[in-house]
Amino acid sequence: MTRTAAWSALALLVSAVLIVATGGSPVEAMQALVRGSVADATAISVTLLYAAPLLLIAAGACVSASAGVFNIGQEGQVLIGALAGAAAGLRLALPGPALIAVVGLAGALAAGFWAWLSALMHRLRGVDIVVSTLLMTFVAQQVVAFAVNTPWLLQESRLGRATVLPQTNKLPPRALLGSLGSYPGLQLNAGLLIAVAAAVSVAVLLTRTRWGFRVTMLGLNPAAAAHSGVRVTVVTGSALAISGTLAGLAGAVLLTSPLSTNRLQPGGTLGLGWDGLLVALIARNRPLLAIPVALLFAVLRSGGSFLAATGVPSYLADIVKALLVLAFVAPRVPWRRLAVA
Amino acid sequence: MNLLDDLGTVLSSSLRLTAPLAFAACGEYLAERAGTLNISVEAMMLGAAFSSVAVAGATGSATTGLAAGVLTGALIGLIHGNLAHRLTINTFVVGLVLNALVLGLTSFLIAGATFGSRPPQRWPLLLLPGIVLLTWWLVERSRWGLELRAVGENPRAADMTGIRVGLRRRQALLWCGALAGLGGAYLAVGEVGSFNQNMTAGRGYLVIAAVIFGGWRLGRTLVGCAVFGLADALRLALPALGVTLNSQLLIAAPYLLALLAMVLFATRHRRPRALGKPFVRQEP
Amino acid sequence: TPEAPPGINEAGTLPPGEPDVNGDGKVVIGVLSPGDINDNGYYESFVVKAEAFATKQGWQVIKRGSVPVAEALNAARALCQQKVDMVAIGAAELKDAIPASTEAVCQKTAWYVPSSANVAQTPEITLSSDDPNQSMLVAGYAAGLLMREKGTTKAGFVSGPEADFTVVAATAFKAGIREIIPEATLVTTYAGDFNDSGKAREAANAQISQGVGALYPYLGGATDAATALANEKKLITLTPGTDRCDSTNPAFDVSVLFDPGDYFEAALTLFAAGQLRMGVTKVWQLGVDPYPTVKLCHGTPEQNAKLAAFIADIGAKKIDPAAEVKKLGN
Amino acid sequence: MGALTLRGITKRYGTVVACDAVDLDVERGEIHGLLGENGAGKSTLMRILLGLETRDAGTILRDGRPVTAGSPREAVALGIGMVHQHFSLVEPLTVWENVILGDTGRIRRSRACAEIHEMSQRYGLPVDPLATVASLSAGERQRVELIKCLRRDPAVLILDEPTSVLTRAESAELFAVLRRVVRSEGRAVVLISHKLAEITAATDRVTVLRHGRVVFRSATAATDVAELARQMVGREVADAAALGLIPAAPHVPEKAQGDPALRIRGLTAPGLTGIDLEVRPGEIAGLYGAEGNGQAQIGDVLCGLVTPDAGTVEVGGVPVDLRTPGALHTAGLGIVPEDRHRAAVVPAMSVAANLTMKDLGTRVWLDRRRLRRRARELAAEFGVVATSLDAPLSSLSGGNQQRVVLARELSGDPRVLVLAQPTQGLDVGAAEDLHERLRRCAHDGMAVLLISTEIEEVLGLADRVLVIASGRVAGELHAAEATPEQLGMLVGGGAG
Ligand SMILES: Nc1ncnc2c1ncn2[C@@H]1O[C@H](COP(=O)(O)OP(=O)(O)OP(=O)(O)O)[C@@H](O)[C@H]1O
Ligand SMILES: Nc1ncnc2c1ncn2[C@@H]1O[C@H](COP(=O)(O)OP(=O)(O)OP(=O)(O)O)[C@@H](O)[C@H]1O
Ligand SMILES: [Mg+2]
Ligand SMILES: [Mg+2]
Repeated sequence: MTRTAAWSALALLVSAVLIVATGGSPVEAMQALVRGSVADATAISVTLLYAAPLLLIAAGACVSASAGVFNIGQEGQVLIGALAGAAAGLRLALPGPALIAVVGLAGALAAGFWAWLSALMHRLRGVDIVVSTLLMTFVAQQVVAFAVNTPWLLQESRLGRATVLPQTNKLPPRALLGSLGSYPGLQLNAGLLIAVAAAVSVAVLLTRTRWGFRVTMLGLNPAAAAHSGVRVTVVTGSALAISGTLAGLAGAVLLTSPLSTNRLQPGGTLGLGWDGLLVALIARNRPLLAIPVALLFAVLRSGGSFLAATGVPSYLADIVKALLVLAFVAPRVPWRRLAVA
Repeated sequence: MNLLDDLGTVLSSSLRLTAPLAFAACGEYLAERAGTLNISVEAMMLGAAFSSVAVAGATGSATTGLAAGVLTGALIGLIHGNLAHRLTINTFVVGLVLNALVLGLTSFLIAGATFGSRPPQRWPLLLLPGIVLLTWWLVERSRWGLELRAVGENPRAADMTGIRVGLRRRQALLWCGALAGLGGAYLAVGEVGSFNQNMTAGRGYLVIAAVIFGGWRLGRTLVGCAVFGLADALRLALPALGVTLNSQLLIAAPYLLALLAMVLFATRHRRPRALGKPFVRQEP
Repeated sequence: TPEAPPGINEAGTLPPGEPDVNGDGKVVIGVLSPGDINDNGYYESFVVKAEAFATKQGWQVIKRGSVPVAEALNAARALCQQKVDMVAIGAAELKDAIPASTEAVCQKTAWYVPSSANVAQTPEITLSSDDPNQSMLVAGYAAGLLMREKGTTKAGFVSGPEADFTVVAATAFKAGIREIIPEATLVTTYAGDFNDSGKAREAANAQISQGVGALYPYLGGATDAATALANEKKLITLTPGTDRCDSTNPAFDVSVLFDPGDYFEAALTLFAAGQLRMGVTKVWQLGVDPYPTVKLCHGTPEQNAKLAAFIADIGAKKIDPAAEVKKLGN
Repeated sequence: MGALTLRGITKRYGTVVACDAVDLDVERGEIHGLLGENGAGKSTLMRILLGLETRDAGTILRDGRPVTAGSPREAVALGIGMVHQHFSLVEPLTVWENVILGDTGRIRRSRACAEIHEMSQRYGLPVDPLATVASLSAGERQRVELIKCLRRDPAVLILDEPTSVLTRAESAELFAVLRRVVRSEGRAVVLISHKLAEITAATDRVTVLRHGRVVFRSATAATDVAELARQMVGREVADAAALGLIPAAPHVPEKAQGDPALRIRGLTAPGLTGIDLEVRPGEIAGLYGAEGNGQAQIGDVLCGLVTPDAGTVEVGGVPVDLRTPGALHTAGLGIVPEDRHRAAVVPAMSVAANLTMKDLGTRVWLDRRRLRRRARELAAEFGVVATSLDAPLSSLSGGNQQRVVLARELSGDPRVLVLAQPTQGLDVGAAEDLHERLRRCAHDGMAVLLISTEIEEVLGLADRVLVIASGRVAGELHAAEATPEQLGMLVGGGAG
């Protein structure tokens, strides 16, 4: 604990030096970080809205990592989820609740399938999963770019002679996730509830069920798992698919959340896929621990975003964020270990 | 224009697009042979691109700029190495954070400075064959390389034998940083002559793809770089030659190619067994 | 106080207390830009002009660059919480921020939105729009003048992603060249990224090897790198939006001015005078308003005259740019 | 002055005292046997010496000077070398590369090869320096380990259970080498083994540990197997097979009846050609052969790790689909594989999880109370010594890990039980216990297949002995008629 404090203090000190160097005031910056993330109902809402997709992604990453398949393609899976969600939300003429469900489902299934492709390549040709999920992210980015640049696919409609942007139309309001409370008051978005439910379910799944036991066994010793009757390919594939599914769901949640612009845009994931993976890694693949870590990341995001709005260069906000993340990971190591290796 | 000229244009363009990748790929290859799947290579290239332009602008010497780039890359490698192989923070966490940090820092720092552009300096290209050979020699023939390979394949055995696993991996990252730095600096000082925000634009990830494409063999890794460079050169030259293709498909081409190569050859490739796995001394 | 320029629709509402719309005794302008505000080009210009003007007035400017489009709304709300009197958006990509203008946090703010893409007018915002067909057609016309003199019929256009607005720009540019050289051809390459200088240069290089005599780097951060290459080959070069006739490294032959900073400065002038109305659209007309326009950096008097005449014809509606583009652009 | 002197070495893991004020003296020119029951602290003591573990108290003297190795590299500098069974060769590298790993200076392949060649000659350890380690058999790997270790010229050479994967002949060779090393080169050797016969044959002095304490010290000549066994486990051990002695009176075969419980027909896989064998309920069949003749492959097939190219396996008369994971287990086959770290346990999971991982029940939810209870029962029944059932399995001593596997496999009441080198790493007490258990199982109608490279074990337990050579069954003998000589002939590929 004291070490966390020490590292964080160091991170903040470095940040402060940078802020002073640009003529800003570290105290005000700190206040802005707090104000934008936890100071009032609005800020807390924004934080919680960020936390939802982060937690979903992290919960998924916990599943695959437990099975010993390291999925680092969440960024692409989130995009694919958002793509499928947007397609469903824009193309289907369903009543509100059904449409919401279909958007989520489409996102989840599409991304689950996308992730499963990596498992398939692994099964058939022994393609390394870390690497294929990474590469698939870049493919996903271009798939989305294609979809939002192609008028007969999902590009926004042309009104008059104005030019159109590479993005989809806004989803109809009936496709959007409901919230308890509304802006600027405290807003409890359904996405957060889904995310917490997902994290808890994953925790229960991994620790309390036979399937979870097998996943864990597979992750720790595949040969022993196969020997005791675990169908390695099936479990690997399903773990990867679940992880993709949750990332895709995160994409759909993000798409339909009040936080976002409710349309698919190439950079629309805001890098949450990478951050979600970081959350899981920092939580050491424990889904319940991922809840506070996701909240922490959400605080850094909302605070950082607000900090940028005070005129501190947004890159500085990114730097502060990165330094704080390092500060939170670093202290897990006992000093003793620094001597060896 | 005749066909031969067009071919020449595409080939020279692909050489220029390949060179930064090739420099960095030599480094990434070495780091991966030692067991680090280093995703901060993007940060190394970008950081080096920035500092090389800054220093070249300040001193007026491209050589000094290149040197600064190499040092910056190495510094990032040093940081990565110490965080991942001393503090044993997960190497992906380190990589992701460093990428974000360097992108933030360079974007932030150019805000205060204008470097202007200088004429490109292509001579560092001549270093490439030497560096490839040196990397090959280091990995395959030197004692250091033998130890690196041992560390990448079986760190526990290496440790028992008295090799300092963490140290070797840190050194590998240092080399990787220096070469990725050279790649980034070459891109900025050698090709473009100026720096702009996020100018490496994902080349680091392409480098990782190249090492995978190459199945952890140096020669094939370089072939991978060349293939990616050629794909980009074609993409950029085809419109001028009067051919248009879907641009998204072309941008995704290197990644699709890497995936395809893996699907075709993965079963024959053997990645270093301890790749991406942290080493902490514990139970035998 | 300056006259309201023509083109402003008088029907809008005037925010009370302008320029101190929120009545806190000081004037704060909040600027959101989707691009890098140090790009040495389009996005930077928007911020720089605003800052220069505000400083003269003793106002404060809060600027935020590289706002991800998906975060537009959130960023605007955060800006409003900083008690700004005006929210200004750098480009239409951030149009999703506009709904914040109806929310309580942003109640006491004026809104400025430049728009060439489809942004709907609402009572809370003032829109400023121009027609890219006009400026790009004239850009092509100017390039055509120089190309004819140089005896070349082939031009190159390098841009970032292949998006609607870049395609529109390329088409109008081509049409403009053909006003002078009917048989002219334009090579268009989309490098994929406005800021990847390495790729932009290779794209330009391939065009150069195919013998283009003029190069339009319609880019962001990669503009200078591509232009520098064109300078080496002594090609005709054009600026993407700002006036850089004074620049020598790299050097430009034509400044195509559709500088968002200029439009914004005009709006800020009105704002300072308490005359900037919400709920209206200011349409900037080439040949009528000072911007957009096109300048030859080293034009001969004869060339300058021809260009001026063309611009004036567009201003006088003797030439319909849209029709010209349709006719000549493909 | 001893080459190596330990004084008061103490190491605690939580409440467990792995080493409790251990004193040990190893002289130049002697082979010193270190004995002790499972979990007595032998491995821990050696790990401390090598700098792989820190000690809580005590001093280490090398030639009278106090020293501390902080890492294996420092241990090497102090003249302490260890031959490990696992983990210390890099498989994708060649023999010569492995041997020179950890040296300094320029790489000289021809010189390294020559040196290896020369050492091979001197110590009688033939290896091909250009071969890739991955392609070597266990025995060959051990030779490489030895060469690598001896090349560093250690004053003290430590071997932790070095013969567990070696054949009798290979073991004999090893001891001959050690003898030479000690006599003519004046080194000191510490030999850890559970095979008492080996200890009495090969060592000069012995030290016995029990519960982390030194309980007995003697010149080897002044003691005997029975005494050592008693000192180790604290009671009499009567089982001659467990003691590594060939029983004087041949084992009386039980009556095997009925249809075979296990029937293997024409099993062909890499390293195996057309294996046919049957085991009936109530009998213990021994499968004997030298290391590297296909036993490991049979184990792999019966573990479900390798799908055979041809052939069938029937359990209880029903053919088993070997492609389905766990099918053999479901069909009622329990197996204790040879390489437990690879396939039998998950070291990072808890002891309890490892004890119950094949018996999770059929419902979606785990009945955690039942599993815990079951684990507690099994641990008690098989005498698994662990700090806690929740501790990771990797914190158990080698022998206790083996007990966990045994307990789990027997707990399923299998119709057929296959054991590969089951007593490897078990102390004599535990080995005796295991043998007793196997006899009881067979008596109760279980079919037992015992795969072993140890002639004493096979002859002491099996009713029928099958000999495997070069991947084929080379012959079959009744235990009553089998002699070591006959078996040896069959192993050598002699008359069937
Ligand atoms: N890392 C650890 N954490 C907790 N306990 C440990 C750890 N390592 C060893 N122990 C305990 O220390 C004791 C001694 O273990 P050690 O491995 O030295 O036994 P051993 O004499 O080598 O036994 P065996 O003959 O079974 O190999 C055992 O009770 C073991 O459980
Ligand atoms: N498979 C290999 N791995 C590593 N190095 C090799 C390999 N094959 C050849 N070499 C290198 O090629 C060179 C020639 O090898 P060679 O085995 O003939 O002995 P050498 O190193 O020249 O020994 P000396 O110095 O005694 O002449 C050496 O530098 C050696 O390191
Ligand atoms: Mg005010
Ligand atoms: Mg032991």
